[in-house]
Amino acid sequence: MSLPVFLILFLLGSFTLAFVFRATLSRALPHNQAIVARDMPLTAAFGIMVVAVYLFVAVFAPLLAPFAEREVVGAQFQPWGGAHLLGTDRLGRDMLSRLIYGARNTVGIAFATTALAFVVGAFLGIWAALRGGWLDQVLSRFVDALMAIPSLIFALLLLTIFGTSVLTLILVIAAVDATRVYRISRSVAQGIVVMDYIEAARLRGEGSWYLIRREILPNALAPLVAEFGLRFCFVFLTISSLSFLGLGIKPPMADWGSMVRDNATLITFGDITPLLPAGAIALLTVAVNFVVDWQLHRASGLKE
Amino acid sequence: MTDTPLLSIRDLHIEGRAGEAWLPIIKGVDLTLHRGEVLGLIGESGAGKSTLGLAAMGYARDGCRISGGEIVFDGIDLRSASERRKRSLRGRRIAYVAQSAAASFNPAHKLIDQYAEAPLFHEVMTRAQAQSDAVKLYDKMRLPNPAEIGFRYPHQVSGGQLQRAMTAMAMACRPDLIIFDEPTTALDVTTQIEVLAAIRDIVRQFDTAAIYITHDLAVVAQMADRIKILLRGEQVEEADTRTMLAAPRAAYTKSLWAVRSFARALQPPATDAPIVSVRGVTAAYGKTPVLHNVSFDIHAGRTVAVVGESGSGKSTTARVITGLLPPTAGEVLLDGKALPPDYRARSRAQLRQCQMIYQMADTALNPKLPLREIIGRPAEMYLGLKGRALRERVRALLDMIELEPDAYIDRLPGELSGGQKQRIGIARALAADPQVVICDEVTSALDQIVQEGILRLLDKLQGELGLAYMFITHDLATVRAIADDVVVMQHGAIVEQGAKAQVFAPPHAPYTELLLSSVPEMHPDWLSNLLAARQSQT
Amino acid sequence: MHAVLKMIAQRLALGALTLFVVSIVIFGATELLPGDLASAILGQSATPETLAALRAQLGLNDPAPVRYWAWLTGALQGDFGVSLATRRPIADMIEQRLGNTLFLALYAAALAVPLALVLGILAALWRNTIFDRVANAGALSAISFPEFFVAYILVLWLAQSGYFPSMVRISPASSLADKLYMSFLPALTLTLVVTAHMMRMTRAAIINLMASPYIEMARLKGASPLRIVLRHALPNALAPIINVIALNLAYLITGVVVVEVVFVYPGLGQLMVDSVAKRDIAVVQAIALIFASAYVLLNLTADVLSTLTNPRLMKRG
Amino acid sequence: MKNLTNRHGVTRRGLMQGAAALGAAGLILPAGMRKAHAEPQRGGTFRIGIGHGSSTDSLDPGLWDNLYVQVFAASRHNQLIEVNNEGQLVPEIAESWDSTDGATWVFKIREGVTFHSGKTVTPEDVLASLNHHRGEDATSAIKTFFDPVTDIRVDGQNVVVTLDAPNGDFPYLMSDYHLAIMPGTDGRIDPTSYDGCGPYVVESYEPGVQASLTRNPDYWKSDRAHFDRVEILSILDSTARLNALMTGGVDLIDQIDPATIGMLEARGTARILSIPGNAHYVFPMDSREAPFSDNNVRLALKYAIDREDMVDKILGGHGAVSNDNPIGPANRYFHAEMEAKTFDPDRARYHLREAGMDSLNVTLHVADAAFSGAVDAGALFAETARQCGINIDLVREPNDGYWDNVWMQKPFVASYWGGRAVEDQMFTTGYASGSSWNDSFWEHERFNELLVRARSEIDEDLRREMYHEMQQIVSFEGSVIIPMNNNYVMATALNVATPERISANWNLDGFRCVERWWFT
Repeated sequence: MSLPVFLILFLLGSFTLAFVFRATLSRALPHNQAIVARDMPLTAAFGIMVVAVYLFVAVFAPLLAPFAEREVVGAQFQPWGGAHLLGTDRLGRDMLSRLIYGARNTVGIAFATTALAFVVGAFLGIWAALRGGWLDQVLSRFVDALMAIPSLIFALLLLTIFGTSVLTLILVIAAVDATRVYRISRSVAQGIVVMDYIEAARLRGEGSWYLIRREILPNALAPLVAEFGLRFCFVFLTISSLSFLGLGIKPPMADWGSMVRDNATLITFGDITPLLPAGAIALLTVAVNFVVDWQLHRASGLKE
Repeated sequence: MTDTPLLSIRDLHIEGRAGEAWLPIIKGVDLTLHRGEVLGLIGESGAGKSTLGLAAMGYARDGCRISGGEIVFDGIDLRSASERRKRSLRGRRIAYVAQSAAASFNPAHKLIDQYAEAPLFHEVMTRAQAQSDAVKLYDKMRLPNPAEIGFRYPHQVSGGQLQRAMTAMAMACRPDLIIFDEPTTALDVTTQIEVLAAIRDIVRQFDTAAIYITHDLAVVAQMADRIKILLRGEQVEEADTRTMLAAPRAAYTKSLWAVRSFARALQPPATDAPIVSVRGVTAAYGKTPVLHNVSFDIHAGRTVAVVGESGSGKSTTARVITGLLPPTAGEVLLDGKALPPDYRARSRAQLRQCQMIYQMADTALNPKLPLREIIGRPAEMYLGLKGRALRERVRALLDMIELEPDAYIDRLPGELSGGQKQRIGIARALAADPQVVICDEVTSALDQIVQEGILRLLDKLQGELGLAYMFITHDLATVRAIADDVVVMQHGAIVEQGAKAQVFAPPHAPYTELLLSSVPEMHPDWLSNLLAARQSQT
Repeated sequence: MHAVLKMIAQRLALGALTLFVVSIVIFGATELLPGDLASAILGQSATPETLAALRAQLGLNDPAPVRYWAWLTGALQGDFGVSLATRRPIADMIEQRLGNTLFLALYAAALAVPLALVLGILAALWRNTIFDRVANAGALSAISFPEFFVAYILVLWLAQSGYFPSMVRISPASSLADKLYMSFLPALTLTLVVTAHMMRMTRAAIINLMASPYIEMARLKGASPLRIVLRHALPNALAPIINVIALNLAYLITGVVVVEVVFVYPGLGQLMVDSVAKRDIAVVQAIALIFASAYVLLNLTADVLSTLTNPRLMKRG
Repeated sequence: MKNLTNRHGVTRRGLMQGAAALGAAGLILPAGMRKAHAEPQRGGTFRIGIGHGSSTDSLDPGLWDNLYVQVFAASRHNQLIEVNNEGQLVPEIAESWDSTDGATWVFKIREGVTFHSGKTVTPEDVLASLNHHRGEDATSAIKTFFDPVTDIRVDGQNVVVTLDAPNGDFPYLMSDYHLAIMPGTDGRIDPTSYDGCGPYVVESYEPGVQASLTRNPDYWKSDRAHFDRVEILSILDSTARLNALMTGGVDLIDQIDPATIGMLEARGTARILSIPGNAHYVFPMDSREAPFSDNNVRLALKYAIDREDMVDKILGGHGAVSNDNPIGPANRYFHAEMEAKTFDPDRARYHLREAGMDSLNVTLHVADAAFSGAVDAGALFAETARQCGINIDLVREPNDGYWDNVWMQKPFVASYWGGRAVEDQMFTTGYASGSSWNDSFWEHERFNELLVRARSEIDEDLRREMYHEMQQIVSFEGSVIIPMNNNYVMATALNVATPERISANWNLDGFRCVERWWFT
């Protein structure tokens, strides 16, 4: 099948699926949500559908996968079809099963990493915007300095220092990402702290923690969620790039970033196996951002 | 006037999108406008005045659609005309002057470039022609330095001048019709006069037809030949200006005319010690001085109105009192004791005593918190109320501001109207059980009927709770209605202060005089007379 | 202009502070790395005696603060010293690679920036149309593939069929046309990687302004949609767009080690990774400072340009 | 004679290279390929893409550590002695060498050889070149070679080396690639110069990127150095290397990802050269620490590994199964008749039970720095071990710093050996009690006793017996799992011709492809 034909079929297919999905949602949901569902653009429906499928796969991976995550089931690089729908990988493990388990590991790790980066980055960013003065200056200069160091090389340094368990991987990528989150949170919060309701709360004598938690954070959520969508997807790429430089996720755990790296050479010979994990990442990225775009659009109140 | 009207709108229906559904905004309005005629369009916010005005250009905002009726401009059916056709009319034959000139001028381009834009792409004149024409029109609009002002950027020009420049820009192609959408609402009263006069003159001079949209009856009385009144998308009545002013027929119109009736009962002069005493306060933002030696007192149960135009320092005074801006000299006393200049150094009890209500209820209420928490938080913090007691207190406060507790307690601010939001602002201030409430332009963003309600509420609460109000406003009508004492400010200093009767009775300080005389009155000849009077003085 | 000059001076001072912090962070991190230059050079064949000899030769026995101070005083006088691993002057090692890195970054930017702007503007103009959605999804897909993978695919399509070389072999003597031809694939890879971000930002910045009153005003003057976007929205959206371009340019200069590896492109990223592996602190520091300076200067340039494009900030009325 | 040859040159990129497998048999190419080997022809630019090389590579001969600098060195330098493609020592700058007592070695320096700079090669240059690696402040990786050397002096056209004890194998040491002959000034060589007397003259060199060389017009070997020019490129990414070969960007690449060998062969656009040797991949266990202190545990692990599968999957078939034996088939006393260990879960469980365990949890530390595919090998090992009730927790360590922080630091790791030509060297270096590279910290009384006795045993059969017993002991009681012997795998363009035999001593024909190979 030539590429354009495949692309067109893919687009048509996802269009139809999204349409059906949206129609189903607007029937199945209670009235309020049904209106939202009926209202959403097809892209958003598609995004939600994909995310839902991924979550389902991640949660029920052991039930869905025909083989175990790390089980060697046969010869390497078996072709598609037969017992192994998507063939086997370089060690003879079932590709489909690893993709399915990969959803669990990759999405889990990416989520944990991004969540951590946001908890730390957003808290510090908002705090700096709220307090201003020397605290803001010190934090911002320090973050500036960290951001001036290329992130991949910085991650490489840190991982070499602290080792490469899943935990350190999460911590290191989160630390590097947190600088970016800090910056955006700070600028968003700076827009919020000048609002009268913050002034009212300050005059009331509220502490920083209450201001951040109840007054600023709920209002900063929309742009932060948008950033979350992108950052979430970048984590896969970072893991993949780190894997390219010889670090990354602990084998034999299946994760898409490392799977792309492990099988990447095959693309040189026109074998599309490495496209599978890469495609899985791409699809999720696109889906998440469709949903995020839609949410932003709703939040901004900009009409169609 | 000829028989064929310039603009004819029949049974117009416009809908706005609310989620999936379309809600009606304009419900079958007719409108006829002849050449050279000025129609005043009056209504509260949400009445659909702007929507109707834009529809006259065949234009519906994003999220709106014209769903029925016809719009015929000079024989052209705007509903069926192509986008291209409509574009060729807009700016050339129908022009628009927006409410906020500051926001409606593109900040990236010079005034002259924006002026010349429409004439150039409508190919009405060349750039050189447009430029020299602009100077003439700027001159006619009585803009200072008309030859050069066009080469400034919007932010370099004051609001009143911008509004006049925008009118000039609308005139650039000598349109047949101009839509004025609240062109003076955002301006100070003294500036408003100049703009109104300039607009009126130029419209008359070029014999341009106009639709003048406003919520201010006194203003429209000066500008319009005829007045049409809208209420929630429906027309209430229409008549020529003098008739309308003299003999309104519809009940709604009468209620509009009646809003200025509220006035607080006169209070005896204060004898007790003031609660808050501002003593010789001088303050600056960075190195820019903003307040000079400001002193006045606020007594329990009384209202001090601080009045002045924008930039006069009245809000800054409030910031000094609340401790947001520590003064460079002077002090603020609470119950005779000096308050720490910075609010962060004040005790919780001190903070509690002085509460603030803001002008923009939209930005003063956290849109993500339910009313329960917005109102409950001060009570929880200052009075230590919890659980049931807190809930009861919140309900009592909602009752006090005349909102049904069960219906509102769990709502978000976004689900309230402007007036209701302002009531929540009041409830939040009261929740702290304060002695002093600073009201910063609390009514100026509201429709007059709503203003009335808020003022009455504030008055009632003052009676019940013995509160002291510091009432910051630029609106002299409000001052008349609610003040016991008046402080007039200009350029960061107090020009005049005293009991209301004393300040409002002649002889006035010159600035007070200017302020007082600039307040439009509901008389069609008021503007002409005033201008004539001022002319003769100079 | 005075305000701008003052801002530049202030930002340069802050930038110097940033560089200082970067140098401490990098030095500290390199110190924390397991092993040192001597053991990295000798690798598995290290014996205690050779290690000791090499450490003494390289001056690694001084305490860390002393070595940092020596480096800092040298660097402040413009002397970055010699590479401890190769004993070549660092300036020589870096010079040509810096040129290569800048060339590739500019090349990619020259492709990506116009592309991103045009796509972003068109997407904003035709928002919520098929074009918008396809451009958006395409851009997102491009950034969700790892760089090396994009590179491999391009090699498969464009190098194996003989159109472009799969690895870059340029020397200072190569002609510009040669260089452009040779580095086309890495530049294209980077273009695909950075375009999405800039395009989305351009689109968002423009759309964000489309609800402004002055845009409505322009519509009511009868301006065409294209004119509205180009003349009324774009000039006001420039600040965020310039900022995102600066960020991406910084990325193109500092973050492309993976692309360098795939295309055997002799840039600074590879040199830095090598130097980290060898614990060659002086080289690591020099490159880190170059990267940080690029970041600081680009951000500064972006801020200055944003200011210059914004009459409100330029001339106070 | 400890550290006869060193095991160095491991950089973070998972380079695999071992020390000289001096006696190892080279590859004898199959008959079908012989047409390519007719007569060497002159001409062409030979471009080599090597998976090593770093911008921090040093020109100092004492610090050469990776294949890139090794090939680059072989292109511009000569040594005293060359190891030919059959593993034998042949004269190079040393025209001949001799020793009467094994303790004093006389190397006669070839006359009429000049450096690229035009200077004639003198015994003083040789002396300076050797002394660079010797002495208190020497930082050379082969400094220990010279520990037993008490004196080196020039005697006419000879260089005379005196040892503190007889050593008949000393010339082997002098063939080491670090010992490039460079011009000396005042008894010292300039470690930042690339002046040499080898086959090619350096035109330009950018560390970690590329080196260009042209043929040395005055090269003294008339039947060598067939290319007009040589370009050596550092291409670290294995896919990029493949692409470079497939798109005609280079003529020779090393280290092919086993996963792609089959596909590359199928394309028919390149020729795969796979050279078997004594090199082997290992998983040493720290025998001092529980649970590895129990030989039953070690045996359980040895039966829990699927060696065939590993050769297939990790080496792509380019290698051979090893029976936990560091001595390879190319060695003289290789014990081929030992009972072969196969993947045998029952046996593994049996040994576990013998050790008093139902199941076993161990942690294996790997990085591709240990050998390329080590991480995959670990994953395979973990998978087969799981079926034997052994849970191997795989920890992927950073390549960077692997040899400092993991190898011989963690109890169970991956590593490699280049193999040794002589049994004694292999055992002494890696398995003798107290040896600094005894990476399993293994002590075996009988083994140590045999090792000393075998050195001085003259009777060939007895010696063979002893070595067989030692292999038996290492295999069944040792603490190192050796699943496979790996080949050197490289690929060339179809127009590259090689001699019939390619040296198994080091990669790329003993680094000498540049002077031994040619274009058809």
